[in-house]
Amino acid sequence: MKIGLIVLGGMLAATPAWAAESKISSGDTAWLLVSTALVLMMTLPGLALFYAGMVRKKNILATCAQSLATTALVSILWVVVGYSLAFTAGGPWLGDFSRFMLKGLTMDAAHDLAKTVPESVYMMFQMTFAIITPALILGAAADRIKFSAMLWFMGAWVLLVYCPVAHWVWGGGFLGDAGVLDFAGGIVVHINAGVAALVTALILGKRIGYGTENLAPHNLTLGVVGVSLLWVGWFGFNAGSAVAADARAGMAMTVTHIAAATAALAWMAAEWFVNGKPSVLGIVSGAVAGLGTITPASGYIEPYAAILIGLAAGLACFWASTAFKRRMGYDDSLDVFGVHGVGGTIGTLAAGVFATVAVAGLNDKGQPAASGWVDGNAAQIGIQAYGIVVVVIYCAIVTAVILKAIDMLVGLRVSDEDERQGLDIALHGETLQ
Amino acid sequence: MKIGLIVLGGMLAATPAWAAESKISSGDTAWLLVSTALVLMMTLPGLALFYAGMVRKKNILATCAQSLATTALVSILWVVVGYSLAFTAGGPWLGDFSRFMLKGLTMDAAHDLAKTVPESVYMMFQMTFAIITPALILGAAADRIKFSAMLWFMGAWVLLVYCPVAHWVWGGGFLGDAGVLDFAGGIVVHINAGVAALVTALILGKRIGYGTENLAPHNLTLGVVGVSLLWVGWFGFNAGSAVAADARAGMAMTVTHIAAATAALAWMAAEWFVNGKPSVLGIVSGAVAGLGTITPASGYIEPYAAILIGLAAGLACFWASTAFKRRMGYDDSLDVFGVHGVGGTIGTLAAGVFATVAVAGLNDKGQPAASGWVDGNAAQIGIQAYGIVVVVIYCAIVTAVILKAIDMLVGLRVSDEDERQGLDIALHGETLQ
Amino acid sequence: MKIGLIVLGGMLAATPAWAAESKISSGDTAWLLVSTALVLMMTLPGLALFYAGMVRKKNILATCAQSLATTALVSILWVVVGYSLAFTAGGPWLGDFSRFMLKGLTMDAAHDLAKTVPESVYMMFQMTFAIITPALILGAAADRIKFSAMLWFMGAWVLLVYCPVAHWVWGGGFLGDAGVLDFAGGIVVHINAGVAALVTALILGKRIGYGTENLAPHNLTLGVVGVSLLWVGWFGFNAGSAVAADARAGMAMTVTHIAAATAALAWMAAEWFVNGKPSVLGIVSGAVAGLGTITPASGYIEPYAAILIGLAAGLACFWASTAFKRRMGYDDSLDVFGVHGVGGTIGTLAAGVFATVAVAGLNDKGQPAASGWVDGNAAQIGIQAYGIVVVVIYCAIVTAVILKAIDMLVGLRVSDEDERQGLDIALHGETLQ
Amino acid sequence: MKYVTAVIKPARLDQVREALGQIGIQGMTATEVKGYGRQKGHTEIYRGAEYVVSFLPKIKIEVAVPDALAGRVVETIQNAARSGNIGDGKIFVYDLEKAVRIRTGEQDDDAI
Amino acid sequence: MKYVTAVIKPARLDQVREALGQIGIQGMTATEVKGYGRQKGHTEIYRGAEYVVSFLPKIKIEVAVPDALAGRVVETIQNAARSGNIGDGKIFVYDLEKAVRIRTGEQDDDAI
Amino acid sequence: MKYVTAVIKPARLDQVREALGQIGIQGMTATEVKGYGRQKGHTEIYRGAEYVVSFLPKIKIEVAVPDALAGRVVETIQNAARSGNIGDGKIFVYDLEKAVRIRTGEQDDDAI
Ligand SMILES: Nc1ncnc2c1ncn2[C@@H]1O[C@H](COP(=O)(O)OP(=O)(O)O)[C@@H](O)[C@H]1O
Ligand SMILES: Nc1ncnc2c1ncn2[C@@H]1O[C@H](COP(=O)(O)OP(=O)(O)O)[C@@H](O)[C@H]1O
Ligand SMILES: Nc1ncnc2c1ncn2[C@@H]1O[C@H](COP(=O)(O)OP(=O)(O)O)[C@@H](O)[C@H]1O
Repeated sequence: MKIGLIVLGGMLAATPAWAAESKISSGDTAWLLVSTALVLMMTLPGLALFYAGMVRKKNILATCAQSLATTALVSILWVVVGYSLAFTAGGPWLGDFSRFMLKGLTMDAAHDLAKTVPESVYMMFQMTFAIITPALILGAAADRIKFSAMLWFMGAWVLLVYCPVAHWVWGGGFLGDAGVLDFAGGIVVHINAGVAALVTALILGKRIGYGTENLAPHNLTLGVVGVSLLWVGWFGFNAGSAVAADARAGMAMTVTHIAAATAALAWMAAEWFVNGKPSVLGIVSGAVAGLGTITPASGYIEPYAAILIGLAAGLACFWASTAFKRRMGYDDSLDVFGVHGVGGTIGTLAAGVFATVAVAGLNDKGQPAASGWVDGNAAQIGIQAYGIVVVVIYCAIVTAVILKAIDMLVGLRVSDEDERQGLDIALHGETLQ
Repeated sequence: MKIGLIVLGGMLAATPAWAAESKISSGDTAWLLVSTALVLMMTLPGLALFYAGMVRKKNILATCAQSLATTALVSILWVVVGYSLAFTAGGPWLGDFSRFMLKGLTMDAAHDLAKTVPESVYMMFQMTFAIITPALILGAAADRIKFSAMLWFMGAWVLLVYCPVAHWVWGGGFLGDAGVLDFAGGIVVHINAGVAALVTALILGKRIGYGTENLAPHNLTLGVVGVSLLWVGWFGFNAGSAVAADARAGMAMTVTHIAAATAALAWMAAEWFVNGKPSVLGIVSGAVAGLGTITPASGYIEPYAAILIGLAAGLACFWASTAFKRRMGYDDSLDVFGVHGVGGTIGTLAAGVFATVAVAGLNDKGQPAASGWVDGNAAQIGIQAYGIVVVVIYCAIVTAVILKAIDMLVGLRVSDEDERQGLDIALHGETLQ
Repeated sequence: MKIGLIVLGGMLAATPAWAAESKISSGDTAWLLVSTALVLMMTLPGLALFYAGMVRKKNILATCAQSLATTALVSILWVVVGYSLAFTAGGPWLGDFSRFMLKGLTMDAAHDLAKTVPESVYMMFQMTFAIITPALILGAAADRIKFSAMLWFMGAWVLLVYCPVAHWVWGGGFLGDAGVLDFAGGIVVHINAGVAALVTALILGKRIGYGTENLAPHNLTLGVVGVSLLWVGWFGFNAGSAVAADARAGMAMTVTHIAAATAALAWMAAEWFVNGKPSVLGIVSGAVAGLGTITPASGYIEPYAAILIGLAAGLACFWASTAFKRRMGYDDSLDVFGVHGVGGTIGTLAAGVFATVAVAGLNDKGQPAASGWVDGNAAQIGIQAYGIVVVVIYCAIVTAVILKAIDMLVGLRVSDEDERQGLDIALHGETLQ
Repeated sequence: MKYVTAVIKPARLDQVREALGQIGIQGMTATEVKGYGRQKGHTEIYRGAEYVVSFLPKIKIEVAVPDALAGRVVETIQNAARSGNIGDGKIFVYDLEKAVRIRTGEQDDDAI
Repeated sequence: MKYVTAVIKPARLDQVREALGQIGIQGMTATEVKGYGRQKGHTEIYRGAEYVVSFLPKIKIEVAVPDALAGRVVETIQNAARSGNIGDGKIFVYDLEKAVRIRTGEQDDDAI
Repeated sequence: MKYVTAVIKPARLDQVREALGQIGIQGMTATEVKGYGRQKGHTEIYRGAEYVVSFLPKIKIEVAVPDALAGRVVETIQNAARSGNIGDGKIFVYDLEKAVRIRTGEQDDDAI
């Protein structure tokens, strides 16, 4: 229909103003408004519940508080300066301050990456990504991080790590220019969060009782609700990243769902085989692994590839979160690295393998918007690897520096007494009755 | 607007390619993308929570696991072969294999039943129906079915019962050809699931303690959340079945909501009168009864009819789930037959009574898309009854055969010891703390 | 695009029928269908959970039952007569009966306030507002109101208070004519509910144990889920009130989110400072305060103003719900007045301050659709105050009369024994195990 | 010393606690329990299936007291917990051999 | 009087209650507890971290009985609660000095 | 035999369990309870309304031991549970007349 209108516009020699107006599609806008709501729902209540259900009962409210406060804090930072740093032209390393305090984001503004929707909607959609990425990291810090330290960390991390990396890959920066493909955030969101989580787990140290006490999830019903809302919300995350209500969104939704389902079954089967019982935790972890893994490839691939990616995601993330983690001995409490770091890496490489112009289509210049090994472009895998390596290194170093600085300034970890008593009562003066 | 564009297209002598492109409406696509997300949300977490809240505490995670694994398993089967069997031309009894592994579902494909949206979106929308229908059945098997048997059953049932029936009614099969009206799944979803549930309850036998121990819901808050999400999601189910964001979707949403509200009040009032207290379980059951009952009629009727249908749904399903069930002595644990079977039957007949061309409009050939007794077409009631009888018989027989076969191969029911201990720990090694 | 089509329509000298058809936008309709679902989700399960999580365990199901039954009852009343009273022309005080039982709401009907969507969708969207407003009041009556009295109250209040006030402000009544600005319901929803709640708290009297026993929330996880869904749903509430998927909806969503985030942080900071710990209850209360406060201004203001409004909301509502309430000595159990009454008032006045034509645009007559002090129109603040005063007085008086009448007829409050035992078992015969 | 245990209606806990406070009892332990006795066997119907609710929620309180106070404590609990309806509960008294305050090591009467 | 306490497997509660009912026991109090004994120390793996589950869910029941009945009550519980597997639980018997029915003030054997 | 009961802080349960394990105690039953004593009556403010939190969460542990071990068990619990702060809890010791292991029927010292 868009094309139809544009054609008509041309034939009727419409004035430029007219043409400009006509670019906003109410259908695309409706879908991006909804996608924004869906991705916000992934964090609140999705991720909050997923994480809250996996900690011990004495830390459940504190875990919720972390997701809530992160959402609020990152939102403000995004509006003030984050969006501008990530999504304005600037240079290859960072955007500029031209959207500081959203100035210039008027009613008729549109962003180059989303020409058929108002810029306010695009800015909000991207905000929800900037919220969930740092919120994901908190799974590695569960049960022991100070609330104040957590706030400082989230604020610093989103500005010093998330915004630059988003700019590099999506906002006109050097990784996007190098041809790195990342449809909805394999590098920007999942690898970024996974690596930061690993660093956080290493610097914070293990929970008291790790390896000796029962630290199993206290309420997996909450976990199931959380993952269900993540799954549903991921349709907004991936299909919303098409920034249009079109066949690409439809195909992104399709492959997203297929990968989630396949990975859930794969993790379930692997666990059944290895441990003798298929756990609910395993099924939901598998679903999240599939969803995270498909993310960078979701706008470029065909359904058959989603099955392969889902299989790889379920098996690899199961291994990374159990045997591998045990061997390495770090306490990434809710397996952010094992699921998002490992899954994001697999998916980003898989985009280099399976991306096909049949789905990705042509870009403005009439060239394939994406093509991978299956289209004969094996070099894409190398480009993907390059993007991964750059971000892993940058993210690991800056995250470590931020954490060390905060540890010196306010201290990262609660006292042993508070950790034993539980963060709910110790930090927030509240308990679940 | 669609019409406008088509008119314009004609006037401007657009090329066929142009016309084909112009058929995809971003507004309709946005709504169907959202409806897909809403209907998935009905199962995860909606139905999972509704059911989990009604079982005993020791079975809550197992109940969640059933919904989760069913979703994953059915999704894969649907993509591989289910969609093709149900929604390709084939013959009167079954589709063909032309969409095996979704082959041919390219970026510009559209399905005849949904010309203004990409076929990938329509396939996904229909997948969510194929997920929730078998998941509904599990309410009859609560607290005692083996997880492995459950997986075999779900897989077999969706392919041997759901896909054929969906083809008969919607996919170009003989029931649709006979003029059976089923807007969003009275026969395909609710009668189908309800009858299969009754058969399952009869073959599985009663829960240990049925009639002597307290088997009342352990956490109706979860039930309330579940039903709330079912209610909200049902807007996608029924209004989404208009496959367009238009007045028909609006009217479908309206009558859906009216029927839910009326039936909730009716069940509440009946229970208040009979038992002296209005229970929360009664209110939510009434809402579900109203939603299920209106489903087959929802795109064909006017608001006044929704009030009558809601009333009938609330009262009849209350009776079927209490007095009637007690008299018959089967243990349909979460009343899938009493609510969905009975409700689906009432609604399917009601579509024959209340369908009106004023809402249903004209079809491609310029004839009324639907008309019932109120339009002077009393014969429609007979056609509806014919559809019901065929599906009840087919579903009952095939479901029984599947269950008996699985019972012989792997055993349907857990051991008494496991049932007493609870399925959570026995089957999944997890508990709610 | 709308404009494009209309321009085209003019150029091609389309017939009036054609033009009328072309007004329905599938994109706008998609967004309003979704917004309706989102706002229903605010009540079920959003508000139900928010309130249920804040009462004591023995009253949790009764609290859910109140939201459920209110939704069902108000829906029916709305369809029968409420929508007609509120949204038909009628006179300055009340609409007429021309949409009694939705008569005339045919497939091609559209409402003057929402020309690009089918009237059924607009009616449903408005219904969700008519549901949540009375449901909000119930927070003041928590733990002690009779279920039967609650039903009578909800029914009477929605017809005698909500419908008239909605008509005055939105439906063509005298407050709208006087120029009162209320984008999405500061006066109609939040002040209305807040004032009614205060009156209800005063007439019902304090809970047994108020001020001596521990009445703190028993399960704030539910509260977090509830508020999260309120937050997400509020995108439908405010951005949906643009009745189009356009830049205005985008900006409304933006300022809504900013205000919520700012107020959550403000309340958190204030409580941290005053009480030494930031509570989860404080963070979620702050978010709700921000959301309620921004509501009347959300379609008229720029992002910077949302930060100021959010700050004011967080601090003022914190004070009103703690120090102020304690000094005044009423038991508004879940702080409906402190949050919605106070927030709604601040936001309505703020609309008079910050409304700007840059966001609000021009109305049909080419005049600014809204302009406040920042546009040089300081008089708007006075108009806003006039609207507030009128509704506060009317609402307070009529609410008091209704409550007194119900108290005489059926009694408002449960017996002391029932209150001690808990409403779940006493009124509904159910418990949370 | 005596160890006085009482099973009471949950709604009476606050009254009992206050009454005991007034006669100088400074410590107590309470547990959520389920019980039945005379008040038992009422039939409920849930979705058409009848079943017997055997156990009802009760609170068990435990108070260690010096021998001299035992009688008064029993009496006080009895008065504060009595509603006159079936299910008001029972008081049980045992002999307590020894009591220790963990923090200080104080023993017996000093410890309670 | 004797106060008979037993820690049993949760799944056996209904059988024990019924068996006691058949020998005329009219009242009982039950509490959810966690315990370990012989049945202990099994290692579970959760996400790759091994840990010892020390406490398993059990039900503690308490029955006050006249001296004469104590033996039979112990025997009855033992029979009804025994599955023959480890973790079946224990029965403990103490002396009960006094029992009072709160509602009526009846004492001792009349009260239980 | 003696029946040793202790009300301790929840965070100390693991330490107490381990300490008892080291002196050879093979079984124990634990219950979540609420208690108050010296540590009581602190005022909390919730939404502007002050109230007294009377009961705090505690864990009650119960261990049946042969007479000879009783003293050491009390001492061990005392050491493992003591943080030195108010609210550390109490230990109560009663006489236990009889113990039975349900599975085997073993009695008294053999049963525990
Ligand atoms: N023999 C008993 N041993 C232990 N607890 C008992 C016994 N009899 C009653 N109880 C407890 O006392 C509670 C109240 O007893 P019940 O007989 O119902 O009321 P009442 O004492 O007023 O007749 C029961 O719910 C149960 O917890
Ligand atoms: N010494 C003890 N003191 C108190 N309770 C005990 C003691 N030993 C065992 N128990 C309780 O009895 C339960 C069953 O005991 P266990 O030794 O596991 O089984 P069994 O008696 O069949 O050998 C334990 O879970 C615990 O609650
Ligand atoms: N007289 C008593 N009878 C029964 N339990 C008691 C008694 N006094 C205290 N307790 C229990 O012991 C716990 C700790 O007692 P408390 O007096 O607060 O600490 P401390 O013993 O360190 O002074 C209380 O929470 C309560 O559960």
